[in-house]
Amino acid sequence: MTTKLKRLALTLATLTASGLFLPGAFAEGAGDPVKGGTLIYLEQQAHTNLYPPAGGFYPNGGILNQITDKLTYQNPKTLEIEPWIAESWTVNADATEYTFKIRPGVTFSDGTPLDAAAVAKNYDVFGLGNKALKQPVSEVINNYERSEVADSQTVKFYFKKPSPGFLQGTSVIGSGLVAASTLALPFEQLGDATKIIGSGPFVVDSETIGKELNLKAREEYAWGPAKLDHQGRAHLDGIKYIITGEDSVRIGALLAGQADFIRQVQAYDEKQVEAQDYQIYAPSTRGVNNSVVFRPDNPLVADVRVRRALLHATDAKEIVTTLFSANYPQATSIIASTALGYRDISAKLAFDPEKAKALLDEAGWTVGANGLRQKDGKELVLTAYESLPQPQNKETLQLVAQQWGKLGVKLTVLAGDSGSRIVDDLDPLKTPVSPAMVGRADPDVIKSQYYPKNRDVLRQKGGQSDKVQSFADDKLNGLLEALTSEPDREKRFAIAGEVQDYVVDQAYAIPIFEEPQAFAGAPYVQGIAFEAVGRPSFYSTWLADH
Amino acid sequence: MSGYLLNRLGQALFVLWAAFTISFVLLQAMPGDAILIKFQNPELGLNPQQIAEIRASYAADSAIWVQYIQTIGRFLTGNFGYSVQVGVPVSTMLAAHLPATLKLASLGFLLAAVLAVVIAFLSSLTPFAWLRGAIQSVPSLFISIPTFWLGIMLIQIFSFRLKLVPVINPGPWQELILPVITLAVPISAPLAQVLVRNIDDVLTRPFVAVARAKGATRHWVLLRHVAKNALLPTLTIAGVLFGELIAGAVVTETVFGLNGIGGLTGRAVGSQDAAVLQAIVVLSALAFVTINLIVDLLFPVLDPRLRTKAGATA
Amino acid sequence: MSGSNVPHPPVLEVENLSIAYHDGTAHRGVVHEISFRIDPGEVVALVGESGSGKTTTAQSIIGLLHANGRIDGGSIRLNGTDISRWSDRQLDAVRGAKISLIPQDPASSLNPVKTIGAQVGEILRIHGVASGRDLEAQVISLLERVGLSEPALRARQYPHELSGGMRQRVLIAIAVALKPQLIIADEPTSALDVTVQKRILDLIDELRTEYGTSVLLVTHDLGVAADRADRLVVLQGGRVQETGATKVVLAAPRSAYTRQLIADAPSFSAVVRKAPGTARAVPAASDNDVVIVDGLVQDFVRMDGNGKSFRAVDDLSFRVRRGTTHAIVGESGSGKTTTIRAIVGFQKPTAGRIEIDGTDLSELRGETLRQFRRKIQLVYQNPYGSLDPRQTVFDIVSEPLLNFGRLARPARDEKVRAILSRVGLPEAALDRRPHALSGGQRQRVAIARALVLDPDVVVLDEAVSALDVTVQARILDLLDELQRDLGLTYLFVSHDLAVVRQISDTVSVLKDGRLVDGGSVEDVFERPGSDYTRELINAIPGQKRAALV
Amino acid sequence: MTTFDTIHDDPIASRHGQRAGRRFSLPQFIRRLPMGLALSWLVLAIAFLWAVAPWLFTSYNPLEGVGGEQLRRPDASHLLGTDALGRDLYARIVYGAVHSLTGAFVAVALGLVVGTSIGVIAGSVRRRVDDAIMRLVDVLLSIPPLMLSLSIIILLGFGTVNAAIAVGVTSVARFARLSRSEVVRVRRSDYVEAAFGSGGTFAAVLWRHVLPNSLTSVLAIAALQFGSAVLQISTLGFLGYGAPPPTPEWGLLIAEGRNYISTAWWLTTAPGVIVVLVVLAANRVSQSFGKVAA
Repeated sequence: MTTKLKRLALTLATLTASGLFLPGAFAEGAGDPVKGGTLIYLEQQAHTNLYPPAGGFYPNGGILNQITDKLTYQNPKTLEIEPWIAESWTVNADATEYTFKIRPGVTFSDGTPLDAAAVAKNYDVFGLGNKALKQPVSEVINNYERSEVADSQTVKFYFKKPSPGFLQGTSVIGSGLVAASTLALPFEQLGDATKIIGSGPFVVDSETIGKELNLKAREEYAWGPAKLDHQGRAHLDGIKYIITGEDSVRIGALLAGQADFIRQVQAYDEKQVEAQDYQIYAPSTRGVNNSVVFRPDNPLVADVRVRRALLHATDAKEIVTTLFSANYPQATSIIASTALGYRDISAKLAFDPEKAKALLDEAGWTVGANGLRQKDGKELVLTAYESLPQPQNKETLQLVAQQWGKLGVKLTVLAGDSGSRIVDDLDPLKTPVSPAMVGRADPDVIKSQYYPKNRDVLRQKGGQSDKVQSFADDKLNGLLEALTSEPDREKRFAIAGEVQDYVVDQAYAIPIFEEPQAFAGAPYVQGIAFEAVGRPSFYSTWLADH
Repeated sequence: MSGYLLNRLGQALFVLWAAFTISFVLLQAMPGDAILIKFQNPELGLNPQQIAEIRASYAADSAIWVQYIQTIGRFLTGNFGYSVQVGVPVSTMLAAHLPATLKLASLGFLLAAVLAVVIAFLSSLTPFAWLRGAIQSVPSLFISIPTFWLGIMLIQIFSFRLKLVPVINPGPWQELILPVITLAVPISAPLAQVLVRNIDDVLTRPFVAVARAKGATRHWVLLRHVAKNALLPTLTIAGVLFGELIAGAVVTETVFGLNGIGGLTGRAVGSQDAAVLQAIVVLSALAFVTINLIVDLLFPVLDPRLRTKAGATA
Repeated sequence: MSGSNVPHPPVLEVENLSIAYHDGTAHRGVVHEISFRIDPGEVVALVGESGSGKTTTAQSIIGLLHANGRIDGGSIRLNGTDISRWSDRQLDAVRGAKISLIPQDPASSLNPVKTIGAQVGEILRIHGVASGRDLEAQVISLLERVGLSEPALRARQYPHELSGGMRQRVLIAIAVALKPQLIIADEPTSALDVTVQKRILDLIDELRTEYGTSVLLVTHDLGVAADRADRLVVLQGGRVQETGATKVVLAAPRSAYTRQLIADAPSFSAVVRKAPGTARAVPAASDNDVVIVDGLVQDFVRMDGNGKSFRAVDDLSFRVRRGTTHAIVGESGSGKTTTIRAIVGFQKPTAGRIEIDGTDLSELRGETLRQFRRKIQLVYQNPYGSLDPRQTVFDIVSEPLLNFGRLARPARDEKVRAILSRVGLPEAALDRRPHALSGGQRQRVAIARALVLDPDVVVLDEAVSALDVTVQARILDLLDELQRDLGLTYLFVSHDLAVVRQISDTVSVLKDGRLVDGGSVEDVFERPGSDYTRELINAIPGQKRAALV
Repeated sequence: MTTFDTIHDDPIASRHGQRAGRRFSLPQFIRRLPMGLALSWLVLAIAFLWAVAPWLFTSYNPLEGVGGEQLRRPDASHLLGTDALGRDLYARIVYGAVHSLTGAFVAVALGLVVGTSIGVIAGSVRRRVDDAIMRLVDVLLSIPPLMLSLSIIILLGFGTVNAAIAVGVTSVARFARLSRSEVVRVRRSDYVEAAFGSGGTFAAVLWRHVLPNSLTSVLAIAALQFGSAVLQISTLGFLGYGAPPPTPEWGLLIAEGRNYISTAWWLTTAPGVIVVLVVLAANRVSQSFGKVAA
């Protein structure tokens, strides 16, 4: 790396870390925004379903973020919640009642008004689901009870228990507002993008399933987030999403001038992108870090000393320096340093092979003749499936396996088909170890990750899997419930810190790095913005002369 | 003749049914299913009960033989069902994906045939043994290259380095140039090998010597006597090549991001989208039996020996 | 017809011609300094057995040697010009126009996917003689000239729609189309039935006379050469053994090889191998009949699917007395092969009765049929195809013994060695494979395999037809000897009446599946009972020589 | 035709002329340049040695990388450079030989044994059973081979041997068809009839004559199929169905290296060239086998 590059990368890292990705942050010196043009955007995977709560999947979110608006806007820099479709709001003291004042004059692209009734309908579905239409409950909404339309511009939501995360929840992609006609469709038909009617700055023009999606700007759009500089319709005339699965083709096409903007740039490609004065964008996902989690229901990892040994045997720094770049900071907690409620517990995560060995010895796992640790005739052989959406996950796991191997612990990395992976992943006996991450700029994200009724990464009894024999951690679950229902912000953050300590003390997870979403854009692409967890927003984007 | 046709149709129906059944059994036996793959997604946060309900709503919880009967019934009425993964009717998907594959496969096959003919004829026309050896090694080289690797290399060289053909957002014919080459190269190899062998074989037949004795030049003999005789038996491998064409299409479409049946197959296998896969199997089995039937019916048209029965005596 | 003292220069003059085949580094001379000439209007026969170099010589004259063949020395002068070093391009103008070819095998010498008319017309088109309507008319008149009925129809037909004789006529039409000075006829009738053979040779003679063309007749059949050629060139091992006017050579052969050839040619042979007095009388039904065929009918279902059957053998009856030779004679399609396949139990007759040594074949199935096979053994026409190329001679001959597995290994070995020496094969041949044997040796192995089970009846299906005359004669001697020593009964299937006459006691003449003549050989040959038999006898080549001598 | 065969042709011309003349101009080429064949054998021999004794060829560990050494260009210390984990690529290729070659071997063996058995049975039995078997083979051919492979991998689980089985199954139909037609051809020959005529039982004739004579060309195809199996296994790797990491299987190396094509071209090119060389060598050697058999 040349010094110039190093400096650039450092700057970028700082920018990312401090959440400086503002609309127009890179527009400096490029003159006034130019109107018109179509942005060619290369996406790695086809979208699966555009039911807004399914927007957590990046390809889905990348589209939903352009065609839907949210009640509120989370400022990616300050992470403060700002007005958008809701002009103002009030929350009662124990966070069980939320009242939103809806901005007048907003319409869906089919012409129907986006008023209080429409918002209520959206949240009734997101909060309660619709069994008949197979629409599931949104993971960002907790304890939802009902809605109430006070007048055409006022809507009120009631919660069974305090739901302090709800306000932030209204700003995420999963809470994009869609027209009644869209909500009336059964879940499986929501794969068809042309049926998704939102109120956003772009509308779906045409779609070739699995290959291409064309968005066009909505001329009458005049209800962007109130505090943005840019108001009115989008600068671009349209966006063309092209599914390009091959990493090398995406990056090559960008650098050859055939595309303007691409998602999923691997760390090893960053150098050549920057060498040609192209731009790497690596917004943080601000959620749970890229980690390796254990399923303590499996007797091999039921002992906290074994888990802790493996935590200390994992050299996150080596992984980051070998495989990644400055855009991928080494983890200092189970959540990103840019996430709300973050607590620096890097001291507990230190790489310490000697300690690891001692812990394993103490737990009764001794090195056998073949170099593997064993106890009661069983060898310490663990299995994990690679996670395809995570950057270089196969390589990451192989490095972890190498590191653990030095202690006499074997980690088998599997690259199964989706069916086997999902079935085996539900069974702690088959997959005692699993890579995990999730992004959302609210402490609720920790609950999303660990709570048995949500993602249940630890596989607790009564959670996602019926294969679990006995493991359940009531203390953890209690903390998580408290985290999502504590209305007081400071107290919530304190609980969040407690959870982070607890998870690492129990060594349920080995955090490795803070995962960004890596994009790359041509130099003439200006005004790229990202929502709080790294989905691009092309509302303010424009193409300079080139 | 009509009896023959009926017999062939019966066989074709059997092949269709058996292909359907085998694929049904295979799909049922796979771990997990489309519903699990789609809905056991942490983003959706569905609990096992909800997933069970969804499974019930797809009628995917009934006994296997009931599903089998139902699926056959649906297929017979032309209803291929719904894709669980994408959420659109399978027939819509097929209609959207078929044209690209048909274009790719037919052009790929055409180019492969042209390549094969050129290789075969060049090798028999060339007067130098070393050059002939070199030309005849080309098919071996062609089948030694992994298709996906060839595709990626072509993109790197012709699109990204030389900037001759765009792969992103190309024109309707531009987008086919590199994929067609990629597909044609491995297909042309066996064709060329068979053709070279046939030509060499035909060249040893006495009628070639007779034609030469008439004063015909090598070119004349090759074009007017050898060509047709050598090409005819090549038709018989059409059925086998069809399978290779499909396999090639899966890889080619995946590399180039083309929106065809091949890419669809790859994705559908990944998500175990049973309805889609069943439809593809039936479709490809249908194409297979049709191609073989056409080849068999075409033979008598092209080869006079099969047209009429043994004629005069003495 | 002799052209020995014609003042014209010869059409073709071959002088000290040597040809070798090169295969990588290997180099094998096949023609060694041969010389001969052909005068205008003359027929010269190149006579020799396999390996004599006669076909190679013919190929070199028309410039169509195999790619690895090379002329190492000498000259080929056409009208005084040496063409042996000419390029392909130069030769293209000569071929077809000045020298043309009548090939050996009419079945494969026409392009199966082109019409007759196109193939005849092609030679006119190549040399720019005619085109369009004119060409069509010329084609039809040519086809008419070579004696094809309905020439316009023939022109539109494809080769497979014509019989072998008709196809050879088409090839002759092509050869004479441009009235060349020299026609090379390479075994032009070897693949044809005797009656057809005679008509074709007559046609060539007729056209030659009409156009004044010279002919180089390449043949293995001394009889054919004797009937048709003005002069003979006898080749052996790539060297000229003898050359001279036909009647001189035949009457007073100078070389030992020619004498041997003449002696062995069945058509010339006055030798009757049968000892006089053995079963020469017409056999009446007797207890001693080992083969009884009674009312044999064999139908085949046609493969084209219309379900109609066709009758290959129709109500055939004959009897063979133990220890005699019965010949079944007929041309292709006469049903002779079908008959013997039923007799050896390879196919079930549609009707009729076959009894071998008192066993009725219709009652045999499975194991009883297998046991029955010890009584009757078949020797095939083609010794190349009837021996498994992967087995050694020992394996081949001992296999029947293994099948009936009664003998212990040493006894088996001894028996195999004994039978091999009986058929005249050296000990050294035991562990060779068929490809390392000559044609005659192979047929000896096949005979040994047939005899090793001590059968009563041996069926010989054209068993000597594919062999060179000198080899054929040795095998016939062997068969004769074996019959006398072992008391075998032979069923001898052949198209070659000359051979049949030599070795048979009784004969059945078949035509289109029916018996047209039968009885003792003497009766049938001296007093043929049907026109067809008479025609067959008249078609035997070599009769001109008989007249000469 | 019951009369003369073509035996009257000059034997040397027919034995050498026709064959060497046109039909086998490639071997002629090789014979003149025996280097081609020699090189092919050399390539195969090296690949074989890599498979049995990889440690003789490299001192690097193929499975464990060195931190900080990742994505090194080819140079004196790393002949073919290193991969993203700092593992020596040359070492990975050498140690991968055993996986790739056994994979291809298992694939071919499966197709050969199962396919040939089916084909031999079909070719030997009565017509009706033969028809039924061949229809089933048609069915196998009519299912897209890649889909069949993927389904089987999903059923059996990922791994070198399972991938080999998945690839092998798709060649069953091909071997079945070929061996059947060969058996039918051989069964029509005079020597098989002669064997029955001399009292051979069905099983004896099948074992002594039909099998040995029909399997020659089947074996020649098997050698060809070997190269094709290496490629198919690599295609599975490309589609994400390859052996689990860190197995250095060749196909997987090509497939995984492709992502680095613009930054570390050697990662996909080096194993690609190795595969091409081995497949070419296998083809060349199989051709020379075919010649000897013919």
